[in-house]
Amino acid sequence: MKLILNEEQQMLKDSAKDFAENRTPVNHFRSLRDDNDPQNWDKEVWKEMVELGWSGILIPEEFGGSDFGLAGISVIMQEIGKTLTPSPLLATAVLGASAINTFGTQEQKAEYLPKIASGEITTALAVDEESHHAPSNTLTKAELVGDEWVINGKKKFVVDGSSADVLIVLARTSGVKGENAGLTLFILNANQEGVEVIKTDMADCRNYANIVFDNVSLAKKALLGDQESGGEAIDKILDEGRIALSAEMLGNSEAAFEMTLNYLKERKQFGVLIGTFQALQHRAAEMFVEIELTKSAVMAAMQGADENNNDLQRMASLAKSIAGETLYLVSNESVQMHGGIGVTDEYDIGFYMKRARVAEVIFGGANFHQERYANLSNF
Amino acid sequence: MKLILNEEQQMLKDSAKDFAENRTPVNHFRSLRDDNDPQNWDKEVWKEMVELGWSGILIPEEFGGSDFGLAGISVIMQEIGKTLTPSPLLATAVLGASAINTFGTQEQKAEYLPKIASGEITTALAVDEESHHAPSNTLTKAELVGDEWVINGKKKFVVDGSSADVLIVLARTSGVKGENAGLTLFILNANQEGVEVIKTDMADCRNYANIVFDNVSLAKKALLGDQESGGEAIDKILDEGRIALSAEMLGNSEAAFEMTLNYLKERKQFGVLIGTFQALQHRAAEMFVEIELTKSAVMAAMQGADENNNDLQRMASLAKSIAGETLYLVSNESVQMHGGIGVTDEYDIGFYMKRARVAEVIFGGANFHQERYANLSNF
Amino acid sequence: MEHLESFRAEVKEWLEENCPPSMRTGAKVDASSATDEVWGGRNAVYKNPESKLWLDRMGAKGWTMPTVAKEYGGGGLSKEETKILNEELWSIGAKQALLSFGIWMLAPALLEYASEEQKRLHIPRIIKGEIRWCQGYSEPGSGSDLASLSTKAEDMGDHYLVNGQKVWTSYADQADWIFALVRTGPQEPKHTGISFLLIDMATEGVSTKPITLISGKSPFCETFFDNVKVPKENLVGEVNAGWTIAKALLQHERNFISNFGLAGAASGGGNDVVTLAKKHFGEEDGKIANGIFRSDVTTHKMKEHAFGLTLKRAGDEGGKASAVASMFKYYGTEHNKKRHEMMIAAMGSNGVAWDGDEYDQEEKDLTKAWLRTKGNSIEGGTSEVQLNVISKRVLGLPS
Amino acid sequence: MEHLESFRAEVKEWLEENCPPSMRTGAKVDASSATDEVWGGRNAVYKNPESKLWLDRMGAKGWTMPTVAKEYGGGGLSKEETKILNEELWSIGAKQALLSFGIWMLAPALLEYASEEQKRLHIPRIIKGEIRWCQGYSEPGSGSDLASLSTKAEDMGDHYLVNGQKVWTSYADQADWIFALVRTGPQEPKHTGISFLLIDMATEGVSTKPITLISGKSPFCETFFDNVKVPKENLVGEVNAGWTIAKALLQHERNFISNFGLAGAASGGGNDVVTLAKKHFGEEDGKIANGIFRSDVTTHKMKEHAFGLTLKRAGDEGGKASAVASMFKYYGTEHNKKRHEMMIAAMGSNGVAWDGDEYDQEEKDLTKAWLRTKGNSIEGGTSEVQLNVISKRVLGLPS
Repeated sequence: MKLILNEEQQMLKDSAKDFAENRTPVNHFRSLRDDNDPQNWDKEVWKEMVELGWSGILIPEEFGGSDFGLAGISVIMQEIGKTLTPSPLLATAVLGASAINTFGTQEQKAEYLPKIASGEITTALAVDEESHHAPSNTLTKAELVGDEWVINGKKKFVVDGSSADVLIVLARTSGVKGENAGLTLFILNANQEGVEVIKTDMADCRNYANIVFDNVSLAKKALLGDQESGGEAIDKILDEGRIALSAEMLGNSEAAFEMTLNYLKERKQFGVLIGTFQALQHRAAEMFVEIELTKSAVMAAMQGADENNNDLQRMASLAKSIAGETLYLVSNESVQMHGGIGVTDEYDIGFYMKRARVAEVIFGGANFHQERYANLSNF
Repeated sequence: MKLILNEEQQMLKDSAKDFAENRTPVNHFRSLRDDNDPQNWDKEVWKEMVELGWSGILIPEEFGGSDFGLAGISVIMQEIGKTLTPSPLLATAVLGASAINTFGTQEQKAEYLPKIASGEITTALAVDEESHHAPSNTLTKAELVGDEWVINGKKKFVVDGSSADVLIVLARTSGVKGENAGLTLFILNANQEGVEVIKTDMADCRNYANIVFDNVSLAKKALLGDQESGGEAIDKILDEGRIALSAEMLGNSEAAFEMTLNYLKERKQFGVLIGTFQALQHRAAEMFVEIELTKSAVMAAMQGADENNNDLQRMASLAKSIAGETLYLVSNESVQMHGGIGVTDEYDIGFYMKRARVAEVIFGGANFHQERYANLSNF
Repeated sequence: MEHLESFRAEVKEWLEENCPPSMRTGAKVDASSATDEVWGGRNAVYKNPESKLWLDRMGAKGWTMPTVAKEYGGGGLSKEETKILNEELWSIGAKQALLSFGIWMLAPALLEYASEEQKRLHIPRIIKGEIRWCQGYSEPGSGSDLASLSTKAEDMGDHYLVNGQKVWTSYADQADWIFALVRTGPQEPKHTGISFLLIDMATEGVSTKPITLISGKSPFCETFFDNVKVPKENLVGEVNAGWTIAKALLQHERNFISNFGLAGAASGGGNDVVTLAKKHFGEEDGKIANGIFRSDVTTHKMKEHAFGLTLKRAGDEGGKASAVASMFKYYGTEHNKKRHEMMIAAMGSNGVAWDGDEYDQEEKDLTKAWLRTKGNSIEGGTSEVQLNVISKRVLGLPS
Repeated sequence: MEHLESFRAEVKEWLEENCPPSMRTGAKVDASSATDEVWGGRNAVYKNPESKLWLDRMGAKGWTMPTVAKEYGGGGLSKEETKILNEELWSIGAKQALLSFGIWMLAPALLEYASEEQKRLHIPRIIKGEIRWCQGYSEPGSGSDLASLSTKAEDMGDHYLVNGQKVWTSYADQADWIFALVRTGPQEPKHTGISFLLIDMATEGVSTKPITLISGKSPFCETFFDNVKVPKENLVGEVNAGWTIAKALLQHERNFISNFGLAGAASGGGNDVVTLAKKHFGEEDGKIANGIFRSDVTTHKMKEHAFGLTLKRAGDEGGKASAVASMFKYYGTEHNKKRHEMMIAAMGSNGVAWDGDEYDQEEKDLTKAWLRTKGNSIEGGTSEVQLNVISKRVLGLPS
């Protein structure tokens, strides 16, 4: 495995960079926020992303995608992460596409994948039920009543949950809280009777929802993957999501760091540029090193995933944990180095801090992934 | 409780400071080391310490001591810690005196305490059997055979063990490894038949020994404290030792920091004093803060101990943990800031690093005390 | 001693008669969110009329600044008497009658630097809560280099003409007067061309605009001076000698902020990181169920313990050295930031909630409180400035 | 391709015939403690005669520096051929025939900067291991400011007269020649008055004294020059232009040291922190029994993993920028220090053993290895210097 981008990936990255810089600079995010956009992302922008082929990157060509792999979508996530570009890319093009393509029946693939690729639908993955990510703690129940599955429960913190047309839900068909066995995935339309989607406003102004399932009846074919195989499936889907999210977080770090470096080079105090202060120089150098380490971890995870590296779980946990810790460091240092204006809403740097903490929680924080990495490594 | 020294304590501190600076500067330690002194401390120096009354500080006046309390001995430990003054003070005047005075019978007190106060004997406390401090893991066995206790087992890492005349030993009279119940303390002469004292050379050139007990027969009166009460007793004795040791470690940190500050003020690189480099200034300021926090923790622990504060365990763990972490930081930073000469044997600063790591292990490291503090605090 | 005992009896009796029932709730004042705080001033609105009554009574006794001499409207109490007063207020759970930058900052400076006339004019109004003050120091671009300020006050013979802009003026939009640093000696070296000026904010040309922070609304404002005429008698101390007063005041502010680190820790309750961690991670054998987080919590709480002891030790030592204040400002604010980071981390997704009904108000408040702490290590002298001060003034490292 | 295949066959055959059995142990060379290392030189002692045989045979082929041209005694191999040679050496577990600062540092510099005559004289002797070299850069007091060196070489017409002192010269007491930086232009600015000089240590006036480190004995020496006469033809490059050569060499050294961080980690075995922690803290359900330590180990190992991937990525990118080298030097040495701290911490009292029979040799060695790592972040450019380089050259922060 080479830890460099191939030509295809480099082209995707360049194209995403160009799009983010020109079409969706941070002001795009700011204006959606200021307008209290109910969806938190712009339909026109999403349409353009779809036209660039981004929604189909994890989708095979026969279903209208380009099959460029996780590395392909991750480099895009990294670039749009730099400008905090709001879009349903993570939930739809990564989680939804990967889940359906990997675990769906031929029929399900034919039904959903072309619609994802064409931008006709967006999706969301409903996993968490507690304040901390823990798929095995799922309590949402799916019971077979006659010919139908009946789902009851409440999911929370569902990324892009309030705008999604189609939901993929992790539910318990047997076993008890804490067990991975007995979990099953279902796919359904968000407007299904009994589904109540409650949009929640989190600190980073991404789209999130809590979702209540009140006696939601589903046909048998709503099963995504085999019954009781959801524990393993969700792990695979989540790991792809974690890697793509890590790439986005890396982009967040890179952008915040660059803004801060620029500030150090232009802001004067006591008659000199503050970038001449050695204490700040060394802290900047340390951030640089951490970002370099993060780049390597993300790169290895995304390239490894596409080469079916059998170390996917550990690599995903490494990437998510390190990306989270680096972004924590960089977002804090960036605000501090900006001084007073760093804590004003008028200035963009604070957006990265808010995004940092919310992204940290999505699909497990550093704690979760350190524990997982340690277990997988026999520490 | 006031976190300042009273007049008596201040006088002891001044006297110790004077002694350390004039009688036992670091060169005294160095020359004992270079001479491979078999005892690692100087009898003449110890005699002078005894004459200053230091061996009797924890001993009541009726037995020839001054009863100045743990704070009294701790301020002395702090000062002699600054010059790494070698002496059996910790093992004898703190651990031995405290153990016998707190748990001994009237007869034992009358037998041992005057001899400790007068410098006639030194003592050592034999607890550890594994590489990590864990009194409850004691396996050394004491069985009652007829009228006598028979002891078998091996102790390791006994501070001042090779020079001690009298040993206090933690042994198991019932129960199994891991239990605090079933532990009992014994007091015996080091030259007792069956006792083999093996001196061990550790990195810091303090006196340590491993001690083998091979069918050592003891009269019933060799019990120190009640049978099976050793678990509780050892905790109290160790906590006093931990606090006094923390004071010594604080002294180590203070001295290493001062040497480093002086170096920053005199060493030139690139034509300027290295103390003008802001990165080093900030790191020095951070060390200063950590040392201040350590001073407070040690002060609160030692004054609290003398006021029978019911939080002794938690305070001892706080002091030992913070003193250890501060000394770790300061010893590392000090060597690094000295540059090349910092890693040469010719220069004193390396001594503090060696002492730091060994002191960290004695009576439990930061890990041990963090866990203990957390348990006591219901975290 | 007999005198003090009778004084205690007097206080008890007076409080019994004069402290209204609703002012004895024992509630702590939480400066960030309390809505029924009393700040006084011309435009004060009293949701609870008893709080106005309580202010008036305490103000009349001069007990909002008990140690200030009676001639300036103070309580004229000795230190020992003040201690007794505070103990008695505490024992009935009395609310603070008046929160005031006038009391905390301006009055002490006036007592030291102002003319007799100025003291007699301004201090009683501060003590009675009649005039609410704000502080005008920082300017856009001045940052840590406060003395680089450029708001100018030109000597026009019978008055100063003030032009410029201040930022970070807390509650400027609700204050009656502002004490401001202005440049009166544009040709002087930067520290010696500054004067300390008192300005009535009702004067024509003064305007304010609130600042929104990353945490949301804030008491901070921008304050603009557009050809504002200020009478010359409003100058405190000598012309061009304002920096000395400013430094004394800044020191005061620094001491004030350094207590942040422990404020919440001491108050306990639902916002303690241990409680939150047990709630959100669960408990096993009474321990926080997540081992890695428990380990982080432990080292954090031990540092907090040692820091608390250090504050106590500094008090016991009676030391008031500015360098020590720098240490407390630095460590207290950094610790407070860390404390909030740990609290929101303990709460998982509930720790990053912003709005709506799906999360508790307490949770949403904590998200904002966390963001607000980011300013602690910037305002009142950045952490970097404090480290500079420690390294140079305490450790004697060369410049 | 056909050529390469036949080359591989040739190599295989040659190795089969020429690599003595005892040189095929596959043992890794551990630079800190190995006793049967081969460093060559006039005074070399070969405990195992086969190691001399192996050196002579490899030297004769020029395969100790396979890519160097045959006219200088090298192997004259292409990159592809060299890769094959290394693979074949690896596959039979061949020991390194020669460890040499001549190979690692001097020869590359000579190839770039020396005269044809100098190359023909010195490089073959390096390749054959006939002359053992040491490096004379640092001086007492020069520290990070290497260019402040003051050992002077005066031009005496037919020779230079050298006076001064070097420190940190590795193995100077066993070396035959030294390549040294000397001051030839005392009036020049400090960087432009330096020359690069080759000195035979057998010359009268050269003496050495070993340096004891906090970790004990070391290969480092002080080297003294007392009126040492050095022929003028021993100057490499132009007079006063030695700094350019020095910088190229330093870069090389930095790259060399930055691999420290992973050296031990990759080698696995008994010195891995996880193994040590399980041994000394015990295991529960296959996990390190001490939760706090396990947590520390985990974050440390994850950083190590990411750092290893970063080294690999830099290789894949083919980047050799000096700034990246600074990053690796900085992080590699800091990580290695931390790794050793964790190992000795895992071992408790066994981690601080120094001498005697009560502790294993491996334990006592590790105590010393831990202390030795403290020099890693100082030698070859301190961590502070590396951070300066990163902040200025990579990040473009102003001076």
